[in-house]
Amino acid sequence: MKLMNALAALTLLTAPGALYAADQGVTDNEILLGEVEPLTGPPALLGVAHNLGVRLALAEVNANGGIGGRQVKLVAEDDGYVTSRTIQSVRKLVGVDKVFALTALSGSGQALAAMPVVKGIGIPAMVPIGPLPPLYEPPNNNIFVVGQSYTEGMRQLALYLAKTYPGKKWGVILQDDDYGKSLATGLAEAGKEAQIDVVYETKYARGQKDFASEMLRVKDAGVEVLIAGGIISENIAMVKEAEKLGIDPVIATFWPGRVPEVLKAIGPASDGIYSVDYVVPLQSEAGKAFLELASKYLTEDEVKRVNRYTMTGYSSTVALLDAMKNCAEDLTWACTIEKMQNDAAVDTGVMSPIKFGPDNRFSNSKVTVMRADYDTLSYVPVD
Amino acid sequence: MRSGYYKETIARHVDLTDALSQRVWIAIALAALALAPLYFDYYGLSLITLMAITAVGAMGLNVLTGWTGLISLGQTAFMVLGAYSYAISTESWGWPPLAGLALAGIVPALASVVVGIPSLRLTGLYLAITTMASAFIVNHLVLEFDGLTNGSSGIFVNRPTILGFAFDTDQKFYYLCIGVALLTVLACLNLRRSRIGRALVAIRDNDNAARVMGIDLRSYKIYAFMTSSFIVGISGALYGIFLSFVTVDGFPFLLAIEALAILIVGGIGSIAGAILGAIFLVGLPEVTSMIFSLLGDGAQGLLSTSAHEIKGLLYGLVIILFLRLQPHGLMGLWQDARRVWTLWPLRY
Amino acid sequence: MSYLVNLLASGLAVGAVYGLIAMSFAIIYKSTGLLNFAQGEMAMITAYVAWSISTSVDGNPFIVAAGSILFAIVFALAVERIAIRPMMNEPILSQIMVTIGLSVIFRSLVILVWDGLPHGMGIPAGDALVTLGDVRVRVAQIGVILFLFAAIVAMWAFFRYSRFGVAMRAVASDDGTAQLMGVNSGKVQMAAWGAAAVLSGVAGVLFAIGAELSPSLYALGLKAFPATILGGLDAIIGSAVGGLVVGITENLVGGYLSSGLKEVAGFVIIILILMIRPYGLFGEKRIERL
Amino acid sequence: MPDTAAQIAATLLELRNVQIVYDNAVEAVRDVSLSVPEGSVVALLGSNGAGKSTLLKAVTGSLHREEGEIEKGTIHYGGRDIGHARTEDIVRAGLILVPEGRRLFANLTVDENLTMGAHLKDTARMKFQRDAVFDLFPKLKDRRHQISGYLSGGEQQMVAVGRALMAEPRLLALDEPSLGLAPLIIDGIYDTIARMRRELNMTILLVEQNATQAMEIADYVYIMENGRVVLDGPAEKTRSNLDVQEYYLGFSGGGEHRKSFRDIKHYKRRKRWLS
Amino acid sequence: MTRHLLQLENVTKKFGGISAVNGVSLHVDKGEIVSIIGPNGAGKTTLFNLISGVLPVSSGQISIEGQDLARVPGHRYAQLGIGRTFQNLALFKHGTVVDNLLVGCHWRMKTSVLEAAFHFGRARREEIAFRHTVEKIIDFLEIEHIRDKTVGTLPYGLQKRVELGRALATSPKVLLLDEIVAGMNQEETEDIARFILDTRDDLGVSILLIEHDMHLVMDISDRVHALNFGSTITEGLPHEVQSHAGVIEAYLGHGSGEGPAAAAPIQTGAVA
Repeated sequence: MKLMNALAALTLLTAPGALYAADQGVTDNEILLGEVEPLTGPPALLGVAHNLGVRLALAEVNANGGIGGRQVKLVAEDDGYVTSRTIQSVRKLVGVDKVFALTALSGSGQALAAMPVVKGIGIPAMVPIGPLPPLYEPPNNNIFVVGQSYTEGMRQLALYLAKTYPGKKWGVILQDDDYGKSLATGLAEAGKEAQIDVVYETKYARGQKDFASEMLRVKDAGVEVLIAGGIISENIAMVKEAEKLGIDPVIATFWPGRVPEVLKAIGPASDGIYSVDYVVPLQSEAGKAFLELASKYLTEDEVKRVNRYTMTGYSSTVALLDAMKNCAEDLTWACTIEKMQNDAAVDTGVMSPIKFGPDNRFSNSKVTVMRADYDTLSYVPVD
Repeated sequence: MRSGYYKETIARHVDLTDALSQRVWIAIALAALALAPLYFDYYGLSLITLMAITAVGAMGLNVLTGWTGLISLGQTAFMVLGAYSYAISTESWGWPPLAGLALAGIVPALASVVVGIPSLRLTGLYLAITTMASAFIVNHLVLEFDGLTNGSSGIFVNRPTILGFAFDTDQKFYYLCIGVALLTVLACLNLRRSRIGRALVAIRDNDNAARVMGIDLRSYKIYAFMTSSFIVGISGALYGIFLSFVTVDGFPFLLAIEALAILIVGGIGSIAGAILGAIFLVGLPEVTSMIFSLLGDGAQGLLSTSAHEIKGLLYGLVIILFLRLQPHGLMGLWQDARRVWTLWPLRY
Repeated sequence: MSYLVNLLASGLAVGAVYGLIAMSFAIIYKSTGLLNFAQGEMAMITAYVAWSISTSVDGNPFIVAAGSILFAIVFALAVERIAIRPMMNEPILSQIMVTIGLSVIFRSLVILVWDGLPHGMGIPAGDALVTLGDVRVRVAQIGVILFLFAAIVAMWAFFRYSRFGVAMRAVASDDGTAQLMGVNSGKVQMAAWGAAAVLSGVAGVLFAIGAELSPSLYALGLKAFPATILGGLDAIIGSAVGGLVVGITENLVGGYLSSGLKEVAGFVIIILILMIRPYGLFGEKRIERL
Repeated sequence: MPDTAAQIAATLLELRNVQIVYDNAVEAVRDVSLSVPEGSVVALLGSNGAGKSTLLKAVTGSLHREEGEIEKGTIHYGGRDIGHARTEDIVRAGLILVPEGRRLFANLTVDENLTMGAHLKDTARMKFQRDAVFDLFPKLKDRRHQISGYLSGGEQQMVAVGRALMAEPRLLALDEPSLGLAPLIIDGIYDTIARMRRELNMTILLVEQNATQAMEIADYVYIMENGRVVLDGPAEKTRSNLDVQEYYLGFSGGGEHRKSFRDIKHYKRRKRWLS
Repeated sequence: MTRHLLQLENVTKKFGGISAVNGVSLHVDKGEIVSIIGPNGAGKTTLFNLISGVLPVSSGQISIEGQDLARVPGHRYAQLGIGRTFQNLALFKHGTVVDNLLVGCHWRMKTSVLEAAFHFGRARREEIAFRHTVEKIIDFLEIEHIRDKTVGTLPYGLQKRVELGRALATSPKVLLLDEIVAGMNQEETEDIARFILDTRDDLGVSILLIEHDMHLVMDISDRVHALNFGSTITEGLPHEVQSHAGVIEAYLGHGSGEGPAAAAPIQTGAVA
């Protein structure tokens, strides 16, 4: 094995371009894909669900004969949401496991950090979580971003709220990172198109658990529309504080926390909370169909862990597999990238059809504003 | 069996080593490091690079915690400052990377004075928690001054070109890191055997006696902070280059704890211990993964649900078992091994 | 005025949580010289167990209380016996490293045994709202404040008047000699771990009832560090006070200055205080054994 | 050494061929036999590092704390083998050690320190003993609520002895009670030892550096060097040993007078009994 | 007025409200051995802490060779010629004997951080030069055989000797020895006594001694200074002090009687 490595290294020295054979990860009867995900710690909530989505897509394609007769397999690396480990994991997947393509690059900050490495390698990579503009503006040849930016989602949510609740006082609580910044940008953009009167705005440090003082200020400022820009726990804390203080503003949250568990944890106070997303709610017709598909290929325990990230993971992987399928025997990076770029839109039913273009590496999926229904622990589109 | 080398002059006593066998071993180690890119794949090489960077940081912490006995949980703050100093100076201001690297040492060294002065009267865990506090405060400041630091978005960092030599590939960057690590080893060894190193250790062992010997406790504690932070800052810059991206997220609090773990696992106060500890702790997750992949497809199936938690569990367990069974750290293990080796087959 | 009163009330509520965990740090530190970095994780696990109990008994608060306290004690004793006792004669830094190793294990364990999702505790009695003049608080928050004050009184009386309390102080002062008096330092260590687990466990459970249960609950331990340092590592009651100070300061900073500063407020205070009193507000000089 | 059956029956503490090893490697005590008859004062003399303290640790069951181990030999106390007993049980059986350097609980009051001495007694017994100690050292009663760390050296020594008496010792072991104390206080300590023996009929094992005074009070003397007992005998007889006079008592050439330190020569030939 | 080598005038040290040292005046001349005796808690060690710069004085004046030490920071006392040993061992126990002695040479070495890090120029020259200095002290104290041993592993008596060596390495003019023979048997005490006399006779270092061993004090001291409650009882030639009624009452005793208790808090500021 060591000898092989040494030989490989020697070839590399003589012909540097040959390091990553374009068809690495592809054998006669198998194709290997890889991904980096937070599978430990609190962010595992999204990592594990996403991973299920990818595996669902693979199971489906394998059940239908695989790609050109080859079964597709997945290697998942855990980065625990730690940037340095994301990059190490990418290097390992490409260098040691020799995967053909990457189905995820962990969260937004992690993907951003890994971008130069992934770009340098040239391996086709999907980014279905945390689609930040720097990932696709300017477009990177081999990096495909599926979904919608927080900025655009926020813009549409804000416009909807401004229209539905005109002339109200707004409060905004955001996280002190990229995510919060994107939301702020979206809100500012919406502010150009509609009348938004922000009376209270603050940033909290990530990991904060106690939101008593923030919500007191919300109350003090007479906020009527509150943008709760937390990820998951923070939103729960904010809504519970509002309940405690006896205030009842219109509360809007964002998709990372759009999971039934959040509604359950908040309790009845969660009824009527707004959210926005680019995948369908699980309780919709399309969502139920998706669950049915999931229960066909996943275990019962796993189906319980399905959430919106399963849909994004599934959809982006289906798009990737589609392109690979279209390459047929010419299963190379170049071909896959070319097909991803030029093929027709891929529709998985759980989000708007995924389509890229020559100068576009962003699916720019359509978002829907929705509202929580505590009785069914679900979200219902509002229009 | 080696029977020792007689020293004929006092000057020989002052040398780092005059033993032929030791020199041979050093030469072999250097050659192995130089040839490593031939034997390791892309990933393996980046792992060694990471070990080298970590070892630099650990040696830096060792100056403060190992030698001077000042426990710090806040050296990540200086890694952050080093990384940002480098990133801002080279990427935003267009400084040459060498100057950026120098700044990556100098800025943390100066900042450490600010942390060090209030800490002069503190000892033990009080100091540990206070340094931890400064780490949190530094992170907060970095996010606050987003005009300079680009806030939470971070700064992309390119591979440097130093003295006309471009460290643009992973292999070349590997050599850079190994070079810096060797330089650090040498500097630390020299420092340790100088009046300054002795003064720091004297402060650790008995501060009152040290003062009576004419050692200015305040200055030397600040020296220790500065030297440590200088080295740690450099490792921060290298780490930033390694990640090609600098954000505060890249330097979580966990890193500070791991750094301390490296020293303890390696054998506190020893330079070789810091290096061995770095290799051990950076390699540990790889080894646990390997064990998992050896378990085959059954374990692979678990992958998305619980295997990673088990991995975290294993990681904690290895550290605990290590401390339990080998309390003197890897250096202790090494010395035991050497004793067995030199005495073999004549035990007792 | 109502604004300030509300800020103080919520500061008190969260400060009491910090205070209880800080007391746990101090109890273990005082009797064994060890800083238990896994205290926050142990509180989190107790909260998870309380949740499991709660879901099977429909949120009956008394069964949950009894069950989780019992668990906290048994769990702490097991941890002490298995992981800490064998390290008793090792350098203190190695012992601390072991607790750090434990914290890594416990965090994984929570997700392994339960899951990574946020949950409500499902204890309506604790979640209920009470109006006291201008202030609305949850029963659990009143509970945590009352429990803190009860703990302060109990600890004070215990260490002052009970012979075992005196023995614990003696072990803290010089454990070798205490053993020569026939004190079983293992028992002392067990008592310390047990008491610490109850205090931090109750804090964790009550906090989770008022807020939510999630695998990041351990971060409460991190917030309790400044509290215990502020009061003095070896000052059990001082640590409780430190917790209240940190909690109230955080809320005042968040309420009048900025949220960003709120999270570092505790750390800024300890740096300021330690510059004046290097052993915390109530700590004893030269107790440090490192 | 007398070794008849009757003698052994009256022996409270009996060490036989004890060998103690630290860390599985360092031999601290080699083949030591020693006996303390009921009601007597036995002095164990020797320089630093001779193994005296190690021996005391073995007797009080606290060797394991420093990774020490009794490799060979037996320790009997009151007819019972205590070689591997726990400190707690040894204390309960009445073998009490006053450690070197007094080792008071500095942050605790005098009262609390005394209470600690009776840790294994019930409260009524504790109070009774405390009164007895206050009778012996009336001064401590006045200072009972003071923090012991702030007492003077002599008072601290009283607390240390008083604390040991709280446990109602059958055998009181004193480790270097005179170390670092002023002559007047040392006199006081030896006075107290004499009284304890006289009035309480206590058995005492005295480990000392200060040979002169220890020999005056002791019935029987052991001298240790390098982990071995090199000389033992009744105090009278030992005192007249010329080597003991020169190397432990500071008399020169069998003379009646102490030699002056000014007259000590360099490179004098050192006498060693063994090794 | 003659200029003494070391002179204390009305030196007072207060802890809180209590005077641990109260208006003590004493002096040491070149080539003298002066002893300080007194009950435990009389303030002897506190006095040493004041003279060696570990603690600042509350009032009064300490001077060496006429230079007032009032404004001199503690770590500079060594440079002015004050060396000391501690009551309890205060060695750097993880270092070798040579390391410990080299620390003693610290203030005489001038190497800067940069020079040290690269071990060039002055760094190397100094290391070699002071190794010679250290070897001389090793020779003087007859500790050649333990030169490279870790200090913490040595027997107590040898550690004391190393501590004496470390104090000598600071090149003192006056050496403060705090209960250096405490816990030593007759033979070890004799060795140390010889080294003390040699230090004075061969190296010309004056010595200030705190000691409870009256035989040693009376034998080798030129003058004796008796303290109680932080104040001077008497001062004079050994036999004068020995027969002074106040000293007998407070310290020496008549060979019997329960010891009176000194009320001053003991060793609050002492080096433990």
